[in-house]
Amino acid sequence: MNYTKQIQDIAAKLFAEGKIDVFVGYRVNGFDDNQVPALITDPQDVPKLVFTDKSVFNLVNYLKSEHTRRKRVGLVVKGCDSRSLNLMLTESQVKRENLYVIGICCEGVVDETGQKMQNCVECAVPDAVVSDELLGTPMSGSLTLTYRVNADIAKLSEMPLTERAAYFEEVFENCIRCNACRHSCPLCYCAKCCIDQETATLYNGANTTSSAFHALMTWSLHLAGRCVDCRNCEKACPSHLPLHLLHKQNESVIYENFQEHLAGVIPEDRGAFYKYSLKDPDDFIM
Amino acid sequence: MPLREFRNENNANNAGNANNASNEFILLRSKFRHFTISPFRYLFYMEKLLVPMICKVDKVIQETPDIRTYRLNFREEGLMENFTWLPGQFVEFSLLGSGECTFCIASSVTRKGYFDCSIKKAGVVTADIHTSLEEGDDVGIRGPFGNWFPLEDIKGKNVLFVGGGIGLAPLRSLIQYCIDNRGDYNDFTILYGARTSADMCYKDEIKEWQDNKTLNVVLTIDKPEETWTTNVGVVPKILEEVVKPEIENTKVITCGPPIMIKYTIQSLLKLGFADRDIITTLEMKMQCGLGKCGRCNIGSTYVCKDGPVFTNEQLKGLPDEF
Amino acid sequence: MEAEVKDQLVSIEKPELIAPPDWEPVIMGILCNWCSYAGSDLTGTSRIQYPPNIRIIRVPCSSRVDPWFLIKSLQTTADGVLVSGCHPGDCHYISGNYYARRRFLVTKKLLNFVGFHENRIQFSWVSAAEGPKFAKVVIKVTDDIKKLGPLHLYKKENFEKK
Amino acid sequence: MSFSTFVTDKPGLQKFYEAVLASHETYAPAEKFGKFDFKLVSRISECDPESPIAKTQSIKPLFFPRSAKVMKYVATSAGTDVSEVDEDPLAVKRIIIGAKHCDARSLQVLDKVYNWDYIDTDYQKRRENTVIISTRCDKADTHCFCTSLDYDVENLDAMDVLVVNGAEGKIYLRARTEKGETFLKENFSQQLAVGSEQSEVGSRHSAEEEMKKQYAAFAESFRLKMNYKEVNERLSKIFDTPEFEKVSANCVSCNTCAFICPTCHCFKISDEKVKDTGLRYKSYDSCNNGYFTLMAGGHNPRPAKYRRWRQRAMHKFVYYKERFGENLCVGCGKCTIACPVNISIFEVVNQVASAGIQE
Repeated sequence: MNYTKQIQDIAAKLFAEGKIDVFVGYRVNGFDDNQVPALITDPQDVPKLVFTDKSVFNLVNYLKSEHTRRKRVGLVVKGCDSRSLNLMLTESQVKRENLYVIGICCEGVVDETGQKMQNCVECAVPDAVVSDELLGTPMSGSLTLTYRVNADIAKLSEMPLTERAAYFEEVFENCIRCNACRHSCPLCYCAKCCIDQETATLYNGANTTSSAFHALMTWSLHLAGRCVDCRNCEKACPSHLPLHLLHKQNESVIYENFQEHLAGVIPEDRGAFYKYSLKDPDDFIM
Repeated sequence: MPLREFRNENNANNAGNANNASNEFILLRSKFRHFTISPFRYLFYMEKLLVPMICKVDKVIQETPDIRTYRLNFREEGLMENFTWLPGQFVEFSLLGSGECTFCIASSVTRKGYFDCSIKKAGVVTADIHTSLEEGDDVGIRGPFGNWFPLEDIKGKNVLFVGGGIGLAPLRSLIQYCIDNRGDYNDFTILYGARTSADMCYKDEIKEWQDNKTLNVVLTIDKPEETWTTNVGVVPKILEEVVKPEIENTKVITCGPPIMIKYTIQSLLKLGFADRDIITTLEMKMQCGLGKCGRCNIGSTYVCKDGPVFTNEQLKGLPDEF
Repeated sequence: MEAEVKDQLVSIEKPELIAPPDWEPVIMGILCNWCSYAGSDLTGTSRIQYPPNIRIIRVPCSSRVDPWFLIKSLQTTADGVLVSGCHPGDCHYISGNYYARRRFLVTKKLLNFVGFHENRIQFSWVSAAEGPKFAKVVIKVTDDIKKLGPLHLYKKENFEKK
Repeated sequence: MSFSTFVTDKPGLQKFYEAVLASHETYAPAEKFGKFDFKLVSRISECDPESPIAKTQSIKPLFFPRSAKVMKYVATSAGTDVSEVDEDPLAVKRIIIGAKHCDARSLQVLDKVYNWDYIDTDYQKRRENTVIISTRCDKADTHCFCTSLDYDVENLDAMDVLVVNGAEGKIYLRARTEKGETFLKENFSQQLAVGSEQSEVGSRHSAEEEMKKQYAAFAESFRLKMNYKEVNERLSKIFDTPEFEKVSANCVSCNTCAFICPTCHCFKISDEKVKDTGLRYKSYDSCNNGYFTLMAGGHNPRPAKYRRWRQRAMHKFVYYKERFGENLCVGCGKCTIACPVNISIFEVVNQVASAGIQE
């Protein structure tokens, strides 16, 4: 998967036509072959742009940054990124007319060790669902892509309750409450967040296991039915916590019970908690 | 001269013979060169300055719809007598369970037996204070912290106080102090502005000041009102048109909202005041008051230690981040 | 009894935390104003007995219940939570409880996933006319939680359990 | 005063660590979720003193806890009682093994801010009661630049005992402070020593040379090199450069850099209340946080991201230097590794400083 050439061409064209003010893509970070986001405002920097299977970060996160606000933005999105962009559009956080979206039919990205990322192995929506221009061959036609329950979730669900509790106690204990997960999430755009230390009204920002539990649980429930599994949070976590477990658990419950809802796949489709169906399960309620 | 040294020297000079309290300062200062915390704290609680002392609310005065003055006294006996501060210093005021805020002490050490904090409803904690803190309740107090107005410098000079809104609180401490040591100062002018007449705090006290023949009090509001007979207009305008201060031998002390301070300083400079004669107190977010938590950093200056009182001369040396 | 205390990691590691004989659970009951609260009222006026372990909080609608209400209750006083609302279709605000139902399911499963026994988080539909049902629900929830024992997971540090 | 050097080999060092673990309260890097953090350990199998620098958290939390209880209050009808909370018994002697050079150095930097004016007694006690055994890296990591900063990495005396890997599997244990000297004398049994070089003069001489050689090889391996004096000087002159806007564009304001930085020391004070009792915590905070300087009235001196980044870079390389005479950076590169978009403080200051030349 290498769309470097195409993306450079498109970006150069957009700058030449004056259609965008800033282009958000990837560049090589300068010390190894991993990539970092690049916010380009000068057409001269266009040759720096790259796109390979190391283009990991979800760039939709930059749509909430002050560098792109009220500007016309060119943007590269993979399958999962485009789902979060879809939700941003549905939730009126960005204006479609201000965006020029280059969609990628993603074959999966790799982590630092060169292994294909877990969310890419299990990916059900590899093609960009929002795009002005689609690069690559759409895979949803040729492959039978089905939703799969995350391997870790399946494993943990079979564990006895006590062991699972012990495992998660360790997770919450190792949280250092830096809130990098919340800040790197493209869908956490609230100006005042209930888990930010300074504005937290629910509990204080102290770094204790109980406050980490409270914060991460509340955070994951606010993202339930909206999380697109891009794993920005996990990449940002300095303690390498398996944050995807909380999100994937919610996702699998929602997929199984609420008419196979997957966040952001259908345009104009809001998060699972913004709608309801009469057929929703009722058997757990007395 | 680097700000720090300047500050230290200045403090050592101006605290000199203000009163007995500051003599103690001098004593401690010579012993512990960098110790700018008050003797009170030093003597009793040298180790854990992050643990507050419990004060009782003696009286709540509703100054304006959103400003309340809390009159405080220590729960523990004998502490109030030893609690000394100088005008311009601040305390960390905590509503236990809700959080901590920084407030200037609004009364003078010369009025014995209590100290005041004037609190404007602005954020989360202050809103909590307004809704839940009543007479007889407990609050936590740490302090006093910071430096103070250069009392020695203004001695024997004309003093012009320019205040706006809640900015009168730190000035009130100094005004009271100066009134109680009236012999040491020359002409005295207080210019105070507020948005409306209802937004003026310390109304009773301002009346006292107006009755005092040795003071010249000028009040102003931003927009005309029916019952208001005197000046109307923003503070800098009144300063230029009505007060017309003498430039010679005058020190100006100003405090108020950031925007007011900015324009007041501009018009003062236009009137011909020197930078070192303009004294103001800075507002920065603070949490520890001890020069540790890093919130009040402006350049290499810690506002909680080197400030909050600065002359315009010193402010010019700081990065524009306040 | 001991076998059922298994969701409590702490109680296994520290046997002194296993329920003392006179221990009574505290259950946070969050009831919707229009149906369940009126239902609980009816239970009282009909003089039907139910355990006094439940502490009732009234909310306008079951969809007012943010998941963190449950999380916070479990972190402070409560050993279990019961949320109750109108029957589907009967919501005073037309569709509130449909939204709530979705949230409840996900919250319950997630709390269970991180180590809370599923019986600690319970939901019910109780209408204003169902006084006896409310009593039955409270009896069942209390029984369930009594079997599970006191909750120690993720309790707030400064909270000393009485 | 001269300090003694002991020579041992790999199994000898392992045995020494085991003896230390058995007899003292020891903190060492323990792995969890692929990341090493300094934790209380009782067996050598639980920890890895040779943990890679890129995956190890700093030792700062052992001295400045991520969340320290400041005080506790209980409201009763008679009034409110406030009491101090004694954090983890401060008086207990602790040993840290597996610390890195940069970790040890960071404490020297932090000492300055904790010991000016009000002296933080908690920090002081923790500092006094801890013996730091630090290992010198054999090779620099991708993001390391400790040799380019204002301290002598070779002769650093921030740690109490220095462990250096020499040639032919030899390992040198060198006391750096008196505390370290007494600790080594008490705990290092002569049976662990190897070779014929135990005789005083000869051993010191060759050990010294060995260590010099090892340092030279280590210093060679750095990818990043800069002239800190030039950077300090240029940065102090270009407060208003637009370059900060460029270098901060990628930042997602996630604050991780400050939380894992071994020298960042900003904190916030927050209360937690349950019923009538409450605790006050002092926990980490970051200047990259938009709320950091936001005041209750809505006035924020640093509303924009680039202003906050400027504060961060300038505080590390200008303000702290002005005030306390040291750079607030030890060149460990941990912030770059933790950053989700790999912003490197090294690149930022160099880019801004070199932009200063062009202007």
